[in-house]
Amino acid sequence: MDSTISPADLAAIWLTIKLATVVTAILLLVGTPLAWWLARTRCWWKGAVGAVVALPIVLPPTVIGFYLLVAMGPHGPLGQLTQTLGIGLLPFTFAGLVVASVIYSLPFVVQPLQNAFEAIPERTLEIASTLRASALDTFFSVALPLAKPGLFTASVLGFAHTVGEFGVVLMIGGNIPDQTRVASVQIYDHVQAMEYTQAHWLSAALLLFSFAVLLLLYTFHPTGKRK
Amino acid sequence: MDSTISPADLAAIWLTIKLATVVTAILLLVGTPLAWWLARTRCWWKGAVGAVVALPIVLPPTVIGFYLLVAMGPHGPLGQLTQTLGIGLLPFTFAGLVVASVIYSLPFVVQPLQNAFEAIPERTLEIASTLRASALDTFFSVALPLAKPGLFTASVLGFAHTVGEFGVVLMIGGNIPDQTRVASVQIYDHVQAMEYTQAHWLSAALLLFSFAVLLLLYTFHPTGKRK
Amino acid sequence: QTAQADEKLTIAAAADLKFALDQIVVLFKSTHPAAQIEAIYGSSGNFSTQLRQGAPYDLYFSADIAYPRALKEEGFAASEVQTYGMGRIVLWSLTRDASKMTLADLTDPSIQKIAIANPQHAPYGKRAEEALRASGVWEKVESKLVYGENIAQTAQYVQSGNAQIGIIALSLALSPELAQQGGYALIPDKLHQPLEQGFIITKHGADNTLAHEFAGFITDKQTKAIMTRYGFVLPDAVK
Amino acid sequence: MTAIHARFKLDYPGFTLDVDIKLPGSGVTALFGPSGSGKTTLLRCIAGLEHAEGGLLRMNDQVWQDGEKFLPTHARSLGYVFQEAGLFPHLSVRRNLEYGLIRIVPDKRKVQLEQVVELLGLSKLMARTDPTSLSGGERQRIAIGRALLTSPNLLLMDEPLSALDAASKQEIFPYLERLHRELEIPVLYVSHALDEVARLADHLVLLEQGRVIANGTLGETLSRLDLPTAHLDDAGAVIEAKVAMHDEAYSLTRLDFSGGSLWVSKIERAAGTLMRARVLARDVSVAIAAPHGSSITNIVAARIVEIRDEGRDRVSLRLAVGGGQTLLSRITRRSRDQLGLVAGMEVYAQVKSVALIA
Amino acid sequence: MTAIHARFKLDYPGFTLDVDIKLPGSGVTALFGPSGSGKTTLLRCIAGLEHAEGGLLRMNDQVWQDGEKFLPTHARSLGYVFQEAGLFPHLSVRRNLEYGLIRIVPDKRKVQLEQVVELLGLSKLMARTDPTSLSGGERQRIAIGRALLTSPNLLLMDEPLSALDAASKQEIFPYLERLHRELEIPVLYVSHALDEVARLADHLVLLEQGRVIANGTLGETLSRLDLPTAHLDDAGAVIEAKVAMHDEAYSLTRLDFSGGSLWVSKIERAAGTLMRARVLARDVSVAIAAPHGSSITNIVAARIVEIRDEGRDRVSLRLAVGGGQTLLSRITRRSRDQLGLVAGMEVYAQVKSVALIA
Ligand SMILES: Nc1ncnc2c1ncn2[C@@H]1O[C@H](COP(=O)(O)OP(=O)(O)OP(=O)(O)O)[C@@H](O)[C@H]1O
Ligand SMILES: Nc1ncnc2c1ncn2[C@@H]1O[C@H](COP(=O)(O)OP(=O)(O)OP(=O)(O)O)[C@@H](O)[C@H]1O
Ligand SMILES: [Mg+2]
Ligand SMILES: [Mg+2]
Repeated sequence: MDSTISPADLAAIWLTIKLATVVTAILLLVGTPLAWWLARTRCWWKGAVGAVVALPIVLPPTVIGFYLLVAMGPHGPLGQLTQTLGIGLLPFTFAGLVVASVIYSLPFVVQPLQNAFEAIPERTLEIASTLRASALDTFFSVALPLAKPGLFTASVLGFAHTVGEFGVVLMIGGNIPDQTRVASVQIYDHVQAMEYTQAHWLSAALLLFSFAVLLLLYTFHPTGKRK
Repeated sequence: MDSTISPADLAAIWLTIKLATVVTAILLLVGTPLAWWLARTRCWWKGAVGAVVALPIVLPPTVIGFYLLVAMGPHGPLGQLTQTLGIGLLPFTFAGLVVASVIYSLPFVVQPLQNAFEAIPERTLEIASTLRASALDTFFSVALPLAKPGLFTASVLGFAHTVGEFGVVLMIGGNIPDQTRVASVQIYDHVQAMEYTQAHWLSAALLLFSFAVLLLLYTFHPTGKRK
Repeated sequence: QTAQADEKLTIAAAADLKFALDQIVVLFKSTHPAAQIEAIYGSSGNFSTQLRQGAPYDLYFSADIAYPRALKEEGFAASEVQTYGMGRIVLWSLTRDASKMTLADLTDPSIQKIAIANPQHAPYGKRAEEALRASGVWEKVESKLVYGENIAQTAQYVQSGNAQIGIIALSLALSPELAQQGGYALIPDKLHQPLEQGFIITKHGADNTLAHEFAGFITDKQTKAIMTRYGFVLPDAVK
Repeated sequence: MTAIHARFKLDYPGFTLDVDIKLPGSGVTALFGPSGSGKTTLLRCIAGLEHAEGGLLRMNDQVWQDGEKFLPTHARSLGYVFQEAGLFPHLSVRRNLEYGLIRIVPDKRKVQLEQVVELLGLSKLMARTDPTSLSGGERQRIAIGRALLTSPNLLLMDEPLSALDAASKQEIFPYLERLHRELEIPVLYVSHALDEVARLADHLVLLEQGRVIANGTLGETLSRLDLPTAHLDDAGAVIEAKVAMHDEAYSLTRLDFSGGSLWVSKIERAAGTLMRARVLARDVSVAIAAPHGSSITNIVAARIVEIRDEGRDRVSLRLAVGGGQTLLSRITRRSRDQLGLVAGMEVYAQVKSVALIA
Repeated sequence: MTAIHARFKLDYPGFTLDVDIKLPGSGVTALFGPSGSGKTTLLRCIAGLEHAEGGLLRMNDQVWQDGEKFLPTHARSLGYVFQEAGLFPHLSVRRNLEYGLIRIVPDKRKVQLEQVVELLGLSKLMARTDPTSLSGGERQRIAIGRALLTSPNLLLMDEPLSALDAASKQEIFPYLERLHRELEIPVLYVSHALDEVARLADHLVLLEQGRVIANGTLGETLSRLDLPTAHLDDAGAVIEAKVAMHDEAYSLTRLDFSGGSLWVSKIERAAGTLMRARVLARDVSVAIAAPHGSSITNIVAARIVEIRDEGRDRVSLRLAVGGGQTLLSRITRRSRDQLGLVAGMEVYAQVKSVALIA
């Protein structure tokens, strides 16, 4: 058994980075407007929406994966939909992983963003509107920059959680090399197969990479400290 | 097969609530000072600490569980320590579950708290100090109340994540009924055993309970909206 | 289907088969140098769930023959269910000489934790429970039991020293990683139901000639030798 | 020139704003009233920041708000200087200033960046990246510039100068005057300082407990004795006069009106220009004989029209100074008696100080 | 009574604070200077909010800060009213007020809640739970009250009254006066309004670009023509005089000083009380002959000590009025020439208006 990182491991790491990047991007795209709405609306059903978003995390990932698998399968509602749309079936594809990870990691992105948006003083937004900025303009030119620390946290949690997730990914992805076998699944396989040396190396690589990325981010990140 | 919830399921739910409550309490106790320090320090190694805290999430839970199992075992450093302290070994005990869950969920608590603390204007803390409040006093009388939305989010994410976690818990806990078999493990077992009806019922119960709790929290929670 | 597509084969196999199957694949490849073969190991139950949802596996080797049988009945199989081996369970320990132990020794108070796979869904766990019950110690040891998610995790409980002894698959006890550590005692197969393990060609692999060839290769002499070496009792030997 | 019509009713627990006022479409209108009288609330209604049900707001021909319509704030061409500066903490000083500017199409920019930077003395601050480290006055000046740079059709200013020192104020005043004169931007100006108001405003609205208790030209309102302002130190009257000649040597300008003339600090206006000069009652003393050998330059023949008691020790005199114009004078009751002043008497008004309005 | 000694040096990019001053341990010391001159920075140093290396701060016998020691802010017995109110948004009005109070042991509470509520007119606001909905002036009054309630040994006030209307100011002034007189709390008071300063302060520190350019008693500093204060509209001098008699009929009071006397609105003070009266330069005209038949009541014989140009059209005169006291007068340059005024000449100072300070 080789004590370094095998090509299969590298492929898994690469796939992980790809998945986490795509998922984080989508999470931010979906989560930001949702969080903004949650932070600003006075709707009575806002609480319900917030609760529903947070709900996926209370179920074990494998179970979520199971339900998603059934829903996205050929007879599930999601599967019917994607088939009608001509996209085909999502399980066992990279796209399927992305969809599942997005659903599962959404609360980790929405919550910090919502907090960041809620912390922006109403007054600041009012000032922008007196300077001719429309609601959308204000959102991009004032709210989003001021919510940077929240965006940062949302990205870190979303990215890291996607990297580490494997219950959902294993179930939906089917562990197919180069397509859905991400690093977390690969490490899991190594541990299951008692290939501890490989598991240690891959874990160490993943940890080191993540640590480097996080350290860089943490050290140079826009501190949210307010005067 | 019974279509309602069995006593074993109820025991698992009860254990889950107990675990999540204890873990959330400890997370807040540990995470709050840590987040406060991270938010206020100008230490150069603050970034490294932040990164280390966030690190556990990038590894798959089962793998974290494996490493913790080894570390807390009779030959592991943690295990040596607990044995020396006369606590005995942690794996397969409720205490072991608590320790593992705390480590694994820490970033979900620290991050939102840190953001909330960073959003408090320096000026507000200065004012408190001119009103004779010591640093500690200011922390409790000003910083903590103003960080309420962050505390709220931290609690929700920490609690929900502990409820839903099962990789770590399964590994460390050994799936012992009434002691370490929490609801997530129980659902997982049901699904694995293809006892879908039971799995559905238990999932539904967990979801409903969580939804009710979250809805209550979200509806009545101290909104962080600032003027 | 192009000829090229036929050069690819994906096998979903129970985790306990890993050590044997990896070698069988190497062997098979020597006669099919162009073939691209991926063996994916995991939980038999998960694989059967995934196959129902159209997973792209051509062959499915289950640790419990019940799964492929159910799939066959539901029309997800493109072949008959074939038995490829019988699993055996062993007592295994790292810290004491298990080769001289019987199930009755488990009541020893110095043994505080006994690891078995979860009998609820893991086939090896079910057999372990049957054997413990049959030898009349179940009631006495039940409170000492810890349950692994699968047979590998069960072994890890013992390996890490957290459990003093465990009941695991013979195939695992013979694996390169565990063979040098500790010793094992075979549990008499009279004490439990046979652990019949079977495989099928899935609907997905129906047109994959490579799948059919690999299925045929399982009855090859060399293959059987490998299976035997890793602790599987071959179907014909059972009689 | 009633060009702004505002009608708002807004209820808070313990406070109701209830106004229906018409304001001139040019010049500076001062909003004056005690703390908590609703000045800020009124500005917020006008800006569209408070959504007052059934409110009405007409700006010249445009309806900004009525029963059906509600123009959102960003669609109202107005500048708003808030009571607190409220700079964007994530933008540099320059980007703060430019925030509104870049949202105006270049054709419609009537106010230029360089102009504002120079006037408000911001050039040293332009390179600063962190607006939170600015001093209070620096912040406020940037907030004023930022609002001006949107070239608004209406300028709302909520105590914009309260954080500024007298010297800065003196520099900003003329610019504000020029702004509303040249660009014809009407200004709604909240201030607690009557001298600021007197200096800047043409029109005065008095608020008390959410209601308008007076609304009229500055001179008119300030010389009314039934209003709270009458008890203020700064009561006075307005004289209309033409620029007659300049005394280059002493840097003075003479304004003539049909009743006499007034010398003021030299102004750069052509002879013949019509000016308005504000004379505070406390700056006017009277003499029964023509004074000689006094440093008081401005002495105008006048006739006492009316004498009113002002408190226990003082009286206010209304003086006709010819051409139907009026001066107010505030003197001690004892001086009135010692000089035997009665209505109808001819006297000399000695004016110590004159402020030009427009 | 030099009881406060402060020495600080602090560098910001583009700004350096460098002060070393001794201040009296009682009474009100005004900090006066243009925007950005370092007033707030100095207060922050004194409060211990800026950690100036090598700074020194001595309060009476106590060392608050020196080379070795640095008392943290909360351990310094001081009250600080910030330039912005900065109420705690999570606390009700009442809890905001009580925040500092409950942190003082009851024995040491020299200021009571009821007292402050009444004085600052807060009773109507006490029930309000959301301080963010208060008006600007309301917020500021609560901030003042909150600081007072810590019964501090030193009160730092950064433009505390700028958001308040004249009426509120008039109510708060006497209380502040009483506060520092009765409780002997020295006050360091930043203000842009010279009339406010003149009204409240005993001592004046002038800052410019981070340096102290003058530090002395109010009268001394204000009557100096070489300081920037002399150029302000509100420039003036302070006269110390004794209450001599009351004229009940006209409700006037006569103040006597060795150089003459001044009539002011009647005050309820016993004869003999020492008072300080502030006379603005622009309220003083001069005559070369004793004026007759004028409504100007206060005429004082004076000798011109110094004449300085003030802009292009005006001059400032320093007048000695006997007893070593000084008056300032501002007149046009032309009047000076027409009257032929030169230093050393004997004239009559005509005072139109007098403000009493204490
Ligand atoms: N949301 C609110 N709820 C209750 N009362 C409010 C609210 N907003 C404003 N008020 C009250 O309305 C009154 C008017 O407030 P406003 O801010 O208009 O006063 P203002 O005239 O601007 O005073 P200042 O000169 O002190 O700024 C105040 O008494 C204030 O407390
Ligand atoms: N952190 C900083 N970095 C750079 N410059 C600073 C910093 N803090 C303050 N300054 C500058 O120091 C100068 C003095 O500021 P300070 O707030 O003391 O002025 P001030 O006298 O209180 O003015 P104002 O009357 O406008 O409040 C200002 O020019 C300000 O911009
Ligand atoms: Mg206001
Ligand atoms: Mg300041």
